[in-house]
Amino acid sequence: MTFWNNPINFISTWLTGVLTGWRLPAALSTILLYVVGITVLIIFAMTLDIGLVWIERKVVARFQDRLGPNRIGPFGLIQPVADIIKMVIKEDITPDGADKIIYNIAPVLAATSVIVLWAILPLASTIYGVDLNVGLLYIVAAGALGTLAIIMAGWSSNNKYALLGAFRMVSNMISYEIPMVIILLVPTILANTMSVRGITQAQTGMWFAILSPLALLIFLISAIAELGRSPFDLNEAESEIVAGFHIEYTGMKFGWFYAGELLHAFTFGGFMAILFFGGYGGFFGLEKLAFFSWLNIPFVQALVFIAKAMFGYWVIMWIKYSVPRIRIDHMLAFNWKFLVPLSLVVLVNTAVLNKVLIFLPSWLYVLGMFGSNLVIGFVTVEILRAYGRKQRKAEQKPGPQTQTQEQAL
Amino acid sequence: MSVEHGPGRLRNYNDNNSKSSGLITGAFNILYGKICASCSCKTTLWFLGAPMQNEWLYIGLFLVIGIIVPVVPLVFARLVAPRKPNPIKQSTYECGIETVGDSWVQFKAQYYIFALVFLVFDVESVFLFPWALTLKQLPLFVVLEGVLFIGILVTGLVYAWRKGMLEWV
Amino acid sequence: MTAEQIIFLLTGALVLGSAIMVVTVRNLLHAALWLVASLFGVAVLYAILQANFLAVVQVVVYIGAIAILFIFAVMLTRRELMEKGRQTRPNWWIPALLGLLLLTGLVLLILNIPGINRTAAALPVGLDTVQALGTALVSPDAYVLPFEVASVLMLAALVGAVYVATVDKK
Amino acid sequence: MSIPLSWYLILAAALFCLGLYGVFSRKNAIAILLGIELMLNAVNINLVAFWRYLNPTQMAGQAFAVIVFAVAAAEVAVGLALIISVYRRRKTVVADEIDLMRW
Repeated sequence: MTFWNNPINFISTWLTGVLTGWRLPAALSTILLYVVGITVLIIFAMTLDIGLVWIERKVVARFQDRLGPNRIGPFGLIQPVADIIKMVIKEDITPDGADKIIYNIAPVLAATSVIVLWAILPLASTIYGVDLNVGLLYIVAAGALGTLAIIMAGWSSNNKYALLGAFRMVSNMISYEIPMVIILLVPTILANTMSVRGITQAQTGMWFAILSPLALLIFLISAIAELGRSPFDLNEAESEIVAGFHIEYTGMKFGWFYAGELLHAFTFGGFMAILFFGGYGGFFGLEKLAFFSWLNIPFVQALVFIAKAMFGYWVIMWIKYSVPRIRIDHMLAFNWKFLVPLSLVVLVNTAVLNKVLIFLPSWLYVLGMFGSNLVIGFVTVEILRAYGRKQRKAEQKPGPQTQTQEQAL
Repeated sequence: MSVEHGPGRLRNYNDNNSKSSGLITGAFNILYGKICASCSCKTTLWFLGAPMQNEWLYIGLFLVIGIIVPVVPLVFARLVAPRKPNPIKQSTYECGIETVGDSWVQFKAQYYIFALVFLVFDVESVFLFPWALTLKQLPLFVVLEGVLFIGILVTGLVYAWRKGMLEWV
Repeated sequence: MTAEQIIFLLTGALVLGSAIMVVTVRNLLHAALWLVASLFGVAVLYAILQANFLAVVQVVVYIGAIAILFIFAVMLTRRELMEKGRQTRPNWWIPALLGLLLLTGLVLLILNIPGINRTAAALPVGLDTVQALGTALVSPDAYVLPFEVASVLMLAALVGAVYVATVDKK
Repeated sequence: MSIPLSWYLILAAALFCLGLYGVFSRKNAIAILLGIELMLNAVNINLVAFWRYLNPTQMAGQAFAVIVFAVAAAEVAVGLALIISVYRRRKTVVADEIDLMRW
């Protein structure tokens, strides 16, 4: 029974016993334990990543009314393995004039910046890497490493398109990092902690998605932009700059950019589940009933978490394959003139209301938070509508319309 | 003793199923009592003594292994993949035509302006995190301090907006 | 020598080695990337010092924002730099000597402070440093004024930088 | 915490001196700013080390370090904006050549 209640602890206790039985010093055995745990976690993430390749290809095929991979293995399930073999045995070409060291570091850094996110991902109440008390900022910090990887890749390739793609991608990522950081403050305020595990536990009774739906929306948008997925995939706009920052990469180095992007998307789906949908828990108190006590089993929780993360990933895919690309000037204007002010309003609203309404009974608190979000959303939409009306009126009058497209590089 | 980190997470959280707490206390005793006593110096467990250390050690190891894992297939690919470089293959890609000019094309300074605005906002919004953690404990005026902080931030945004710096010219 | 000391020495080697590269390497973009490595090492130092918040903020602010800004600036100006061979002044040995003298003086000074070889006690149990920092930053009897003034400073920097960097519309 | 406080101070001193060397020996204005960043970080290491070793419940060191972050960011923003602006007008980033106000 203990194994099912707390598998990690069970295994670690057992392994510690084994290792100390070999007369290893306690410190060394703990480090060994860490290494084993980390390796298992990363291998799990990588296996999931391979599965994601298949899911991504299948889903995009369905969106485009195709079948997708269906030749290798049942339903094409072995396809990603074949992809990997192909990538590994492809010739690795380094372009002339490339800055070799930086060129080789960039894909590794891109993959690492995603993998390290798994250190703080709580898969279940007792299955997680580490419970960092600055977890949310850790996510942002890992994103900073990813930005660096992209700029390194673009610069070292010695290619115009790569550099342009990197510049676009980086200005995109850093711009949308602002609403993301601001909106990460909302769960922080609601849960009164920055640890992802604490945020999950704070949502056992009520999802933050209900307390602050606007925050969820802004987080989703900025997460998609951080990922550089369509409609924000200017970095790899095929029709303009061919493939963006990874244009010169071949074989497995390209593979890491690709795999990193997929795992990143899934991980952000996971973070969306953690921050707004209760992560592995959040059953609205259902798990306290005797009949539903199986919901507390860590492996069930992990399955619930993966399902929620898959849902987030699916939403990201859904948007990716149904929305056309946005022009860079529109994209940056949308961020700085719309998302940043809106996220600041949501933040102030959450901070003030959370302080004022906390004394009320909980149903009034929830209603107040939800209602205030609705009001903000409504007002925003009205302002946008009035602005659009004004814009249309101005367009009907013949005026100096000098906004041309080719200026928008 | 509040070591609660790592795969060898050693304390039972107040989860609903605390039936196993006896066993976990036992594990605790094994880890902290007996091992410590057996090696006769408590300081060897330096990273277990301090919980923070513990979590950063874990993240450091995670970073190292997270670097090794992507490197392994690259090294493997280096061993098995063919390597027949020639000048044409290695020339920089430019849609099939010969590469024209330097890769160092002139950039719009606008990218830089956005990075400037970003830097200021990034620093400021990061500083709001400690503030956000105190809201529950401290009285309402603390919220207002934060609102003042955000207000000053917004002034900057409004200035940049009115100055036309947020336009992509 | 405990494991912690070994980690500290490795990190220190990373910080100082990268810093040496920052000040000597010719390619400015490489210098900026070495700066990233050095600053990352400093973040590790903060982690060893159990300043969790500062460790993460160091990565977010320095690597995610300041280094990116440096790289952008290098890319906007680099064309000029490739041609002009030497990156150091001809009389570079004077600052080198100055730095060495200063270092010697500082080290002698540091080693002569009584009780400088003290080691730190463990943090008080239950002290959440992030929360304590937040309380310190917003309490009127602590650092609320610097906190708000920092905001004003950033505002001034933003206004100034945006004004200076504005392209003259001719 | 088995590291003596002096180690941190010596490391910070060395970092500071390296930054100083960078500031005085480099021609390029951007490289000079890089040196200044190193010096600011050296100061921060000291602040945090003193916080940790002297009185961890008193958050003065960390609060100061946070303010230094803000100062560093402001300095980089304005400094690089100036350099870019000068570069646009005079096509140079070499500090010695920006000498219009010298005499």
